Amino acid sequence: MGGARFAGFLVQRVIKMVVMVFAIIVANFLLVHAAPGDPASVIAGEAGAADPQFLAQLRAQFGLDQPLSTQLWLYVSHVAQGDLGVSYRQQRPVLGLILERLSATLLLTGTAFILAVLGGVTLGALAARRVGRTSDSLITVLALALYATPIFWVGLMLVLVFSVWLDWLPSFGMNTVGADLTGGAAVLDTARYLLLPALTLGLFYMAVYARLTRAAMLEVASQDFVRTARAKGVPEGGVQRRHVLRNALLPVITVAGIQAGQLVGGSILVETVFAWPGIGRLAFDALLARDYQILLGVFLATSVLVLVFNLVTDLLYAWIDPRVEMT
Amino acid sequence: MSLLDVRNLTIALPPGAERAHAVEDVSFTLEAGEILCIVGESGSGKSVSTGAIMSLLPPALRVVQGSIGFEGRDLLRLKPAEMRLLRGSRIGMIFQEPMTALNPLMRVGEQIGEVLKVHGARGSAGRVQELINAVQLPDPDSIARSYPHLLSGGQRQRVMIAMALALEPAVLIADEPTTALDVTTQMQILGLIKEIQSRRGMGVLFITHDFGVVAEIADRVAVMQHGRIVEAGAATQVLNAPQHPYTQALIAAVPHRARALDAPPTGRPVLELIGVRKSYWRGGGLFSPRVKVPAVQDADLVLRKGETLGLVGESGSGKSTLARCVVNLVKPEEGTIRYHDTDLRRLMRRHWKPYRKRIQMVFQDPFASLNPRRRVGDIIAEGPMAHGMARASALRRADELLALVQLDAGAAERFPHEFSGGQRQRIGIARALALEPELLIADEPVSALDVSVQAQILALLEDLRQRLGLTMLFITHDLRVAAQVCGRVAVMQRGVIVEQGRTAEVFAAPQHPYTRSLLDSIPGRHWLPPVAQISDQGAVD
Amino acid sequence: MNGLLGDFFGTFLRNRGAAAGLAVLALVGVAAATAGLLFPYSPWDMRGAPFMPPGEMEFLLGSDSLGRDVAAGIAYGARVSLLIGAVSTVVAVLLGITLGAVAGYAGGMVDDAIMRFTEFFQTVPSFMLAVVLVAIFSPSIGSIVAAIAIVSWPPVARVIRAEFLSLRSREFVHAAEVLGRSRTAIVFRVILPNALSPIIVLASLMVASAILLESGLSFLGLGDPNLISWGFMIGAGRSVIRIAWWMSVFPGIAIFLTVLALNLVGEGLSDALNPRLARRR
Amino acid sequence: MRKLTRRALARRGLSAGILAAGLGPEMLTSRLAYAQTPAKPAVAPKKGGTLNTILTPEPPVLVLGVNNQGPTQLAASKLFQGLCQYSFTLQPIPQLAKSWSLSDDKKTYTFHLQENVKFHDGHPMTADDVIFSITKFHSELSPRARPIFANIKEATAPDPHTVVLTLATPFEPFMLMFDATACAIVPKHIYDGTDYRTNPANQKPIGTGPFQFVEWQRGNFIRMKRFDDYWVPGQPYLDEIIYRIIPDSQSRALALQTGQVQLTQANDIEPFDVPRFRALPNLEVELNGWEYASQLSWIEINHRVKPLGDVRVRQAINLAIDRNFIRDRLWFGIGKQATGPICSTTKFYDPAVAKLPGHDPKAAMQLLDAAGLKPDAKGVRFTIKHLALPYGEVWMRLSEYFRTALRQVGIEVVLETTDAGAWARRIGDWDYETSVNFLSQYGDPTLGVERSYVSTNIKKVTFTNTGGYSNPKVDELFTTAREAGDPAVRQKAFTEVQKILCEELPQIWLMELAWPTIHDKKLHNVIQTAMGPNSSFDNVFLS
Repeated sequence: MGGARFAGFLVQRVIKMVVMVFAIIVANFLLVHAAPGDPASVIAGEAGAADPQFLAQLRAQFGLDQPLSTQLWLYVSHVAQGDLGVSYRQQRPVLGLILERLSATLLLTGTAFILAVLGGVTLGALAARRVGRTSDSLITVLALALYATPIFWVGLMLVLVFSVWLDWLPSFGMNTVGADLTGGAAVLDTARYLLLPALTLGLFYMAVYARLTRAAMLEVASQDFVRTARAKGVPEGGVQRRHVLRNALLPVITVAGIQAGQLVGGSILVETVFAWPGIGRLAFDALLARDYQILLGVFLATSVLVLVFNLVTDLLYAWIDPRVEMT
Repeated sequence: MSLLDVRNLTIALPPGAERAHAVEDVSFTLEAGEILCIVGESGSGKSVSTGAIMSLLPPALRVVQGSIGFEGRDLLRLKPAEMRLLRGSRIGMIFQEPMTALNPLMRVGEQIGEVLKVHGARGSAGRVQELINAVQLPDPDSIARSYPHLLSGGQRQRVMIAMALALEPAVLIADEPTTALDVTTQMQILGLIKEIQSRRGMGVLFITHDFGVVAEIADRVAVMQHGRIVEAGAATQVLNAPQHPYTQALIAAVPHRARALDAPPTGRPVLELIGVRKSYWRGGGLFSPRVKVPAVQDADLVLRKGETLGLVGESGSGKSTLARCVVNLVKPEEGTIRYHDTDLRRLMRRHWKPYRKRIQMVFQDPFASLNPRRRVGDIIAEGPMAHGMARASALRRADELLALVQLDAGAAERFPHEFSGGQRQRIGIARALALEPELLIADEPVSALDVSVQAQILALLEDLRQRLGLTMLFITHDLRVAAQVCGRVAVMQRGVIVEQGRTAEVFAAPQHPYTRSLLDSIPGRHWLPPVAQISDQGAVD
Repeated sequence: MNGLLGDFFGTFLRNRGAAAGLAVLALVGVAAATAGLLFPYSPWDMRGAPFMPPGEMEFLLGSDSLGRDVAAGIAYGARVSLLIGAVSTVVAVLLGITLGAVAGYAGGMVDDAIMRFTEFFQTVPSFMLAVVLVAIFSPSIGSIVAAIAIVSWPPVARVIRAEFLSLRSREFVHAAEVLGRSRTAIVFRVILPNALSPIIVLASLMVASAILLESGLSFLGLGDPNLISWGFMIGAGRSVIRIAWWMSVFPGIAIFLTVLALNLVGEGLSDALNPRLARRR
Repeated sequence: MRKLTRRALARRGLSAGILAAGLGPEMLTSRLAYAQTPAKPAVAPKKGGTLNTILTPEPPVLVLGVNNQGPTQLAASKLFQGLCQYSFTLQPIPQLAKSWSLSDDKKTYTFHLQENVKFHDGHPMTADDVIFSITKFHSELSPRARPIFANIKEATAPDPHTVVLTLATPFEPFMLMFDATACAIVPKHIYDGTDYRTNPANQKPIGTGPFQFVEWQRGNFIRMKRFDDYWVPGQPYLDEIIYRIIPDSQSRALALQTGQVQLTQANDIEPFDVPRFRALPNLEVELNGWEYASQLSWIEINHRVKPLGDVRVRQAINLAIDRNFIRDRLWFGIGKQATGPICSTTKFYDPAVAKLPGHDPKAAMQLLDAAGLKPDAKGVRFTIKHLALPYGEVWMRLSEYFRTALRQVGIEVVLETTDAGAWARRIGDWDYETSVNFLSQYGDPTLGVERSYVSTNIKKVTFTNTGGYSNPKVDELFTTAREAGDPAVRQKAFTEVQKILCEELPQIWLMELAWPTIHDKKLHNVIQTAMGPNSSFDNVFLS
């Protein structure tokens, strides 16, 4: 692929992404404003008392007394300037709140994703190579079982076993507060907290990738060019690695790109179970508190993340698969 | 001692298959420096035999008996690792489908180099270039750096040959290597194989279903039917004086009866195409302008009452697109499609309906052209019912049509998958005839069929044409078929009709260079099958 | 009756996993159907002491924090889980088929527009979207079904569209066109029946994921408060898992088995409907 | 332990204030009846150590007034202080005001402030800050304080350490408005003339409390450290307090069990877990400390919805409900069964008249029959909707119990759930049939009870008389009690009110809520006032 064509491809994808982001902003805005709750009444309610003056004051302060179209226009133009608004209740810029939480979510989902992809592809490839044998059945059954288990259930079981019974790993939070660790010790500390939630989130997707890899490898294994490779006298290991696995990874990459986005959304359950301070949990809290601005912001952030993942996947795919047209 | 000595090879099919053995008691030898063609129709077991030689049989197939002697060893008794060392180095193989036989993710050079690497040969880089050169591919450097999808089918097949020849094997197995290629390409590849073979003195085991190819290339021939070799011998012998009834039937089925010169058609024009033009748009991103790819350019044709016009050309020439324009499956952007006095191109969809009854079509792929979820009776009755006939009468009509296409009446109750390819094509014809059309468009109606079946369908079409007074537009890539079926032909190349005229005249004295090269590429063009008194018995359907 | 169906059942039942899945599913169905006979009282009734372990005080699977019968909850919950799974899948499939068929058959701008719309729904993280929808429209069986359907239809639309795109250029569809059949007839009578087999497989898996999704929503407190469902029971039992493991373990097993069974059935269907793949399993 | 430390406390120089407030040590010790742990030997205060505790849900901001939710109160009460605190019997105890006096006409309050108080930024706290906080900051921000502080005719500072507030009319519960949660003293030099809600200092709160704000990782933890210039010599004892945000209740319980936190409060620990922690030898469970808040929960009835306006129906519902079951099964024995509209811990509670009939489904059905509500073929007399309170699991269980209990007398209840925002809006819009609600009483019925029953407060606003109950007699009695300066007159009026309300049952009161404060036994002096864990923790220490 030529550099100029590649740049064109990139710019085109980015423009498509921007259009998509705009659509998401508008849709999210409308969706959330369809909600029956009103942030002013929530705040008034939780302040323990309320009077009409107080409510009107709050509504004016948040621009909730403006027509919906004006609110949308304001929101969109602010977002365009990188301003996601100010949280009604937290009294802070939404962008800041999200950025504070984003790294935690990215760490969790990123680790889970890597775990899932490495584990899943390895298991799937192993099963495909031993198709029909005991180890294949074992992996298939395991993947199917993980696939059929509610994700929070896995989390609870892991907590029970590793935190409550064995007391090996902490069950909540992200690091030991107040320990003031630095350098390697801090990394190690976070890693201990990370292990269980990442495993919980990763296991489900590991099952997805294992099943996918196995199916893709079997599909590819029956293709003509694999027979060609055998006819060339390529040893079985080389056939599997260079010919079967490489081609089987293409559908895995496609699905991985889609799943990576869903992973961010799905982490809301895991973040709840493990008190992981990420944006999934932020969104749920914001929803219960009717904090529109945060909710819109988190939605936007996760959607942008998904789009970025998709873009990366597209690029990766284009890089691996020479057949992709750069147009 | 023979180079390759297959003896009493019997390979079992899994239980429940239509017969017990894929091949049964097959014996043949291949000598150095000769080309042995194994001929047979689909399912005859010819590919299984070569799979056994390469030890690349699907796991479900099991060798129950026999030996394959090669260089003093029995290949069937080698360990997998020993066999692997032979594959690619001593025995090379090329396959039918060049589009899928190369790994799409590896550069061509790498794939050729891989053969050298896995067999421990040195000096790969230069050798790869040499090999690409040897198969007469232009610009070896850029070819080596290309990915397979950038190459044409013929180029890929050359790459396959380069890989197979990389280590100068003693035996080359070619499994229908030209079946998927256009005739001109086929001729080039056949020439290449023959040339390399004679230069290196290899033994070539060549699998094919096409007697033309056999005539073109074979030194010796073995004919297979139902897993057995029914006849073997020198090529000239088998081709010109077949002994076994099956061989006789096969050879008789090869289209050969050049049509007697009909009287020039004089009927009134049924269909008239004037300046028909159709293009497709390709690409069209933000930064790459959409490219207009012409599929049909300024096509002019006249089809007169009662005649059969052949539309011939290689794949991508636009012949099918033109046919589809006539039945409004494709909407041309310019030109006139005059059916009697109506310009069909200008009709709205709802105004088209009456013409549906009068213009019908027979499709190429008998497996894809019948709705798999409907019974045959319903499939045939579909047209009349769409035009308002009551179901009961439509089904009665379907029974009559089944009889017309020589299928038994019970067929109406069955589903398409219970029929063979030839039978399905009969059903497709019955469906088209159900509306009693005046004009029949036949889009490659026999190209997916085995040769013996092909002959039957062609005979049926000819019979029906005459009985029902059909006017026919017959699209084919096979010049032999065109010669047999069509009174006139039009030759298409890259969307343009380059030549048209009465078949015998065009074939005898082609005017356009492309027509000439097409005719020169007919495999076995110098071989005229013996006109024997052959019944259609023996050929399977 | 005919070869097509016979082949189908033959292949399906030869797959041991699929047969087992079907058996489990039948069991769940029977439990759902006979819940009223097995437990002739409301699953919400507080019938005894709280936190009774399984087997005590006639509580086969124990009692919950209010002394309600876990076994009764699971039996009645089967109704709700299956209902939500089935209804939301039907809605999603209908939605997906409609949009996918239109996109795939019409092509061009319509296809583009519908596919952008579909992409939109695939881009927004689906669980998050479901949570938002249920919360905004307040949790009830209607809003849960709607939310699950809304996040589940895009794959159906994509599959149907792809099928339509490929079937549209198949010769038997061209034949129908040439025979003069109407567009509606071509879409619904000719193409659609041939596009359904991947949807049948997909649908069985969608029921499974709908049940999982519902349990996830309930876990976050977004279930229908008037219906006992497995998801709700885990949600209620989760916080007391160390006091009363049976409260969340048994509904968890119920979900696990049902979802597993649906997946096995889905694989069996896929094998039976697509024999080419079956041979390689 | 409590007794001895309180004595120690008295000895440490706070006795002047306590005596000035007319509170003797014996009144403190009388509360021991409520405490459930035996007295233990005194432990000398020890400096140092970090207190790890929990905050849930995460508060939006840590400035009292800008936000007054429970979690904000818990954490911000360490950063900000009020003029006083309250004893378990709701007598004021000095905090930033070392003493105060009330003029004979009951209109002029004079506060004498502590003299060496500094804000965390080093500025001294003076009378100006106090007047600013009362007349401007909280008067603008706090809907609870606004109507009461509006009664202040004049606020003057004769000297930097004296504040004189003159009321337009006497208001007997006035002194209950000055703890940190009602009127935290904020720095005038930072807030005056700014938009209080968006002032950047809200992100880094500056108060006079014993701890100063250090760091807040959203969704993770809030860290505060010892304020070295704190006005009480030698205090605070703790070096650091870390509030960890743990949204999941099981994770919170686990944190307490494994010793990762030493203190939980409010609704950190679900009621069903409390018996388990009570059994642990290293932990102590305290249930007092909520006397000031005194939250009363009830089934909120919308009187506009038929047949709920019929007193017989409300009485039947009351009879259908088993408060013992609710207390024992749902709250696991934490809290008390309600006996009327006023909590037993709130002033002017009269046990002689505050009585509700016990669980009696049969009587309930007779009442419903009498009201003409006969059961249909399915045994259903009528169907009502019930909007569950979205504040956590136990409330959901309560609504489930409500449904089951009412079904037994033939009333079909359909549950609706929603989030906190929609719940507050629907209650405020009267868009409900029944719901669950609980309100704080702030020590005095005029402050926290009147609002729910007087017809003048029937407003489309949450936490007013949203049910629409109206009785001129009740209105009159509440007005009398509000305007009278004499406690005896007020008591008479409130007794009468309690009697009437217990008969008419405008709401179905369920429970006087209590929240368990569970802490490591090494942590001392946690619960010492009616503010419970909302006190400043300046004398809390780890042994």
